[in-house]
Amino acid sequence: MDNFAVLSESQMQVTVQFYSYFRELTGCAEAKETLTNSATLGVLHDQLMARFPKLVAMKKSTLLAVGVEYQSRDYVLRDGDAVSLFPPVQGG
Amino acid sequence: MDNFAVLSESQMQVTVQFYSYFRELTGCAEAKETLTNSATLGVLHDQLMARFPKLVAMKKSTLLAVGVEYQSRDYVLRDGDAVSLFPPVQGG
Amino acid sequence: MKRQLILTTDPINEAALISRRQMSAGMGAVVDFLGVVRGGEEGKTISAIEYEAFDKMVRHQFDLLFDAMATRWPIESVRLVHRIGVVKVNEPSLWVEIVAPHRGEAFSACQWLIDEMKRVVPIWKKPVA
Amino acid sequence: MKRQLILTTDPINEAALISRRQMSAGMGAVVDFLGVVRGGEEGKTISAIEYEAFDKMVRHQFDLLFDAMATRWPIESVRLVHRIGVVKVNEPSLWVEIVAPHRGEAFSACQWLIDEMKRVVPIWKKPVA
Repeated sequence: MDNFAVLSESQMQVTVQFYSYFRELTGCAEAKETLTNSATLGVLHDQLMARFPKLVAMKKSTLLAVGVEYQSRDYVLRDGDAVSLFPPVQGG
Repeated sequence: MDNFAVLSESQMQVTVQFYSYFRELTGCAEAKETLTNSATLGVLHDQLMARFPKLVAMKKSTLLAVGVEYQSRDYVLRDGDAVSLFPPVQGG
Repeated sequence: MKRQLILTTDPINEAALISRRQMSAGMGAVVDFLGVVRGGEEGKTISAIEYEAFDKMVRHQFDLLFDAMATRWPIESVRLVHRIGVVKVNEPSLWVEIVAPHRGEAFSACQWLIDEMKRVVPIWKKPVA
Repeated sequence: MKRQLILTTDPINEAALISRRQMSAGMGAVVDFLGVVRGGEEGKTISAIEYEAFDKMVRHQFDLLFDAMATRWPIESVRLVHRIGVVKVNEPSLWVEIVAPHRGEAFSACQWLIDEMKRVVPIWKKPVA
């Protein structure tokens, strides 16, 4: 249970991956966040911006994914979800 | 002066090349036409359609060139001009 | 529709890719696009671009794009190679090929795929001075 | 703008053409188009297409098109090979390459050139049964 907080029954935990320069904004590649059960991706995003204030300036252009799918801020998270936050993509 | 008719002072002669299936319509690759001085390309085209009636059906889609430039039916011909008549192009 | 996606840290070998092209007798058009790292990005001189990819999501998002292409155009095959890691100036970072019956759909599909890739496929660039 | 036009009765050697590509550090996009003779034209099975060209006018009309491209897009180079004579099914009859700073202009110029070619360049096709 390394890195995992003790959760109450009403809580869940998700992992968050940061990509590109979001890693520099947060100072880390991955974070674990504890949320109330059925919290939305938007709630998680707000919580991450509170914890990593440099993410706030990027709020509008932040892309949110759960697993390998893009999701909106309305998306209801589940315990163990793998969330990713990243800036606009720019391959090619 | 093989192939050349004896011209009066008010006449000129042009060569006409046919391309693609226009050669099949006319039965020849090249023709020489005698015209009144300053006759237009349109007059030449009419004269050719009279001589080679199978060209009439293609009238609207016939492309006309003098030398290596497209010209309209208004174009005023000069003695010795090299005229080309052909169907719509279709390279590629 | 045949599809091939390669994410690689190796240089893109255009000649080898072309030599492996397969197309059937009904196909009349091949469009190949090569994206090359430019010496200057936004007025600054750079020596390379470093590409980072969220690999698993890249593969899934390309699959979704390929699915959409298959429903939209009568394409026989799409092949796409994206280089990841450091790519020096003048070297290609992207190669895309569309094989289709006619040129209209080949050009449309190729441009659409690149546009959509730049919108949804999680790959990022970092200039290297 | 560098320009190269080849009219040839020999097969188009795509690999050789690509190996001779030259591009400078400011160029980010290469679009290659290959037009291939299809097995069926308008519902009929054919074995080849015979291409006829009014050679001197073809060269002049391509020059005019290349001039127009140079004024319209920041293209570094255009190369075009058109095969003349009998071209068998599955063999390429046309190869076009545009090298430009960005993909938008490379795609636009390539499509424009092919569209205009089919409008003004005096080359004709005859199916061979």
